[in-house]
Amino acid sequence: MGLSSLLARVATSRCHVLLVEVPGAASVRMEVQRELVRLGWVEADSPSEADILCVCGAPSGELLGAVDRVWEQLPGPRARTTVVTAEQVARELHGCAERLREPAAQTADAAGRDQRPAEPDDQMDDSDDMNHGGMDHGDMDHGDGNHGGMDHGDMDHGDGDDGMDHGGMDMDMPMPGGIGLAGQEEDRDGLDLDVLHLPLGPVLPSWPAGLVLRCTIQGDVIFSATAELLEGTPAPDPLAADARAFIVHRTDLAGRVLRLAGSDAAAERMYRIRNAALAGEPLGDCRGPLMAELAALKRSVLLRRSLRGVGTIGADSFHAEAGTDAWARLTGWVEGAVRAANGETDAAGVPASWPVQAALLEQLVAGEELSRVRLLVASLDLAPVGTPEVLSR
Amino acid sequence: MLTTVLFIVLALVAVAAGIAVFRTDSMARATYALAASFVAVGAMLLQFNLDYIGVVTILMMVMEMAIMAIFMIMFMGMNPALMPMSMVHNKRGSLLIAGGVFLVLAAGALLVPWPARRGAPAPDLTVSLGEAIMGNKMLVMLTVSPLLFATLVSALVLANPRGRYRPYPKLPAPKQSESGPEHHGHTGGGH
Amino acid sequence: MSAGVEQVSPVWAVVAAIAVLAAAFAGAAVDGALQARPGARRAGMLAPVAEGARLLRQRRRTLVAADTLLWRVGVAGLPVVAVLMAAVLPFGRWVISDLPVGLVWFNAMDVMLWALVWMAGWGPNAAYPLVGGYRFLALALAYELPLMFALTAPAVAAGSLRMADIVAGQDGLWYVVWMPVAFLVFCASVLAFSLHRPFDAPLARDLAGGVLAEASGVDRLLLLAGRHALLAVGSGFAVALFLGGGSGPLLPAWVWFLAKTLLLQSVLLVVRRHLPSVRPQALMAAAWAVALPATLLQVAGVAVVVVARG
Amino acid sequence: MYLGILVLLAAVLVSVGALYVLSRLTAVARNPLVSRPFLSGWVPEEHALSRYHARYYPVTLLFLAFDVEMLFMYPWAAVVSRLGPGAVIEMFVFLGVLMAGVFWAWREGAFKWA
Repeated sequence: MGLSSLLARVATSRCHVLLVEVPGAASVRMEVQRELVRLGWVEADSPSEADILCVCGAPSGELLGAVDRVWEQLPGPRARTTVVTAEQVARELHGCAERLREPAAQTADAAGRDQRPAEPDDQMDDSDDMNHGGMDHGDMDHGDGNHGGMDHGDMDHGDGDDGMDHGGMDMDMPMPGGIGLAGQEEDRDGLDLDVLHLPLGPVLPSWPAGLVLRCTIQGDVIFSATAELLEGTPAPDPLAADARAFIVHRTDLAGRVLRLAGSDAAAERMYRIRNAALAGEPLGDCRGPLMAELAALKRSVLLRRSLRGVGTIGADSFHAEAGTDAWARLTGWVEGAVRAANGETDAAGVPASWPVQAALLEQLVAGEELSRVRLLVASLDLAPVGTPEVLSR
Repeated sequence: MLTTVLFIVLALVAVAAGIAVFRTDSMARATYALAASFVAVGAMLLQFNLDYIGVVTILMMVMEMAIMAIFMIMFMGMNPALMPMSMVHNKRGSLLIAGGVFLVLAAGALLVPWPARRGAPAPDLTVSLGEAIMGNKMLVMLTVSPLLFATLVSALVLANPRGRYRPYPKLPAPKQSESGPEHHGHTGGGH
Repeated sequence: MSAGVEQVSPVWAVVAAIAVLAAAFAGAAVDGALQARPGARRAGMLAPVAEGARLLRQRRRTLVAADTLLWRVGVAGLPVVAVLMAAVLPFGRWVISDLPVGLVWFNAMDVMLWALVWMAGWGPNAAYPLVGGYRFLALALAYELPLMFALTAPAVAAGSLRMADIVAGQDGLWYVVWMPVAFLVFCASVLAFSLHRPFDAPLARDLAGGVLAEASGVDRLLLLAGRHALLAVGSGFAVALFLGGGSGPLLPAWVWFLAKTLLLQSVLLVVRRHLPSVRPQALMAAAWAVALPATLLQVAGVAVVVVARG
Repeated sequence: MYLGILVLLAAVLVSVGALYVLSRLTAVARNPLVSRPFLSGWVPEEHALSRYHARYYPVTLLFLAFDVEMLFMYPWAAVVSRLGPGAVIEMFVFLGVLMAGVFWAWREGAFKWA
């Protein structure tokens, strides 16, 4: 088995880690990200990509349920860890890599998994009118090696003359996987097209911790959404008290927007500044790089074009303190961080209550295309909380 | 020998993919089965040394099918992948027409006394095609130009009737309550 | 006219396939080095090895009621198309298949990606890949016409659609010198059809990886390898069409060709790291109202020069 | 001439197949995992394969109209140096007419959809 352990060793030299952040555990998440950079590992975009599921903070309730379901989607070899304090990070990640390297355990894990996903549980809202009446669960064969695709050859509907008339068909058709078909809704140009329900969050890369945006989409446009915070509302915390926490928080936000906008190089540099501040380097040393980043941002025409006009809000909104659109907020954050590094303190605004923020969010995303929605959500500082752990470091 | 085998294989692929268009239950598969059929035909054209026509057939057909898939999936009155469906309308009539056309063409192919080849094909058929388009077949170009322009304008007028002065709303206007909750359904309608 | 480039025995096709793979690997290595944190560049070069091992070890996934056939065709199709594209690419003095319509062949293969990427998005029966697949079609609608006209510029100058003639036509003066617009549009299109930034919206992070979102194991490996292979072959075509192919002093033609290709490929990889993603909608008007007329003017200019020269 | 392409096709298909075989040997499990789609940790309410609204469909129509032109463009490119100014003028009048249509479409807002 020398070959397979060699393969395992090479494979785990660059693990892909899917991060889940529990509200209030931002500092743990940042510590994990810092460790990933140090190890040369990669943050995964989706469970299919990931080897390791790293939960930052201890989830409970619905969030735990979501994490468990995502865990089932990791293809394997897989390892899962929950990190609660920053001190555990290096050891836990190392332990995960160790577990990934054990061929026997991983093979056993793979063999022990269900051949098909469990039937939809109570997660599915049975009162939903999209639901099919007579869903006949579980008599479709999703056996392994389904190469040729599904064979519908035997479903011969002899009355080909009116092939479109399937009245009542949906009532007795077994739906694959017990999942219904999309229902329809009218769009602006008078077309009746299908509507999908797409929940965004809580397990989603570069997404605010604990936020769930339950969207209905047609194509890639969000028609309506309801916002919800799992694990309760984070208590707003005056953050201007500590310049370091302020800089860490702001550069973290800026890095998230840059990453979603696809500016990888800029995002990495921004995170590097954040990590330096997190590691306790003198704040004066952050000033130079921050100024350089700000200048680079302002030079980037493409970035400005892609962020201008995204998530535009009125000047009276709480979030407008940083700026009235995503571009203004991004540069505003970095400018604020520069000022903090200079030793100037911004007067902290009073954050809006969660219901107000939720209503704003729901109103902003309606009618927007998915990529703009991701950017605009990232450009709002939904929980302007200085992470207390950082303050004490 | 090899060319004959290849020709037969391609012909079979073309026909089989054509049949698959009507046998499958998925709009996506039907569309790309048609594309596969066209690719096989394009490859057969290559066998006749019609390099340009063959390659351009593949190019255009794959592109058109990719676009057609958008419309097929959008405008069919039901789920495009997961419901049994039939691609056949007016079965008897279409069978009759298809059979008739096939017989006429096959009879033509077999019964017409094809003339023997006179002269040799030009060394570069693409060049002669270009010369024909620019030279004695110029009328084609001249008619195609306004035709395409008219297509472009009329297609857009039909697809985007609001024009520049009334931009689309981001969302449909809120529905009146009379229609009631949308039932999940297949309202029918052609594809 | 096609002095300098000769068609080699079909047996060499096997070598060509390996060469495309190697070039893709080189691109991935450069990419890994660029991504690595400062001070770990050398380790970054090994990223494709680690990634290959990781994905070979990873289990494949399929989804409930997925269209497995279309999904697998789309996934495996990317590297296949990249290699088929290379069939008409003159590698220094050699070409596998010297088609008289080599340029159109290249175009046809790149159009195949419309279908394949969309299928790879449609197949999994999941929202993110689906949106990703449709995004690619939107991007394709934007980049394809400028690409086609950028392709015709060298063809007009060489008076032929044969790749060998186009390379031979640059004897003395590379086309990039008097067709800069066509060259830039072509390079942008290479980034676009190989799904690289700024045209990576179909695979973007905001869709959890888009078309890649549900692929794991060897399927993911093929998609990623296909992507790098397309970039490598696309760079090769840019070299053959605009940068004089294998021409250069002293060294053999294939060395020059390889060096230019790897250099251009690396430049494109650097460029892509420093640009943000472009949303298809933001690209559409720019492509049709700016890039398309600019490319047309370029072709017109080339045609006038060619006619004036007689 | 096409033999090279056929060999190339065979070579790459064999390589892809070999990669699949290799992965069966090296992966932790041979059969694929049957999973639900990734929806941030929630269970899908409906299948994603649906009548997808591609809002950019007006552009596809423009594209199709313009793209037919490429049929003429490639042969034209091969012969224009021999045919002289007439061919250039003719083609660019043709293209100019189409471009006028494109600019009109642009003003009509056809390139914006969301």
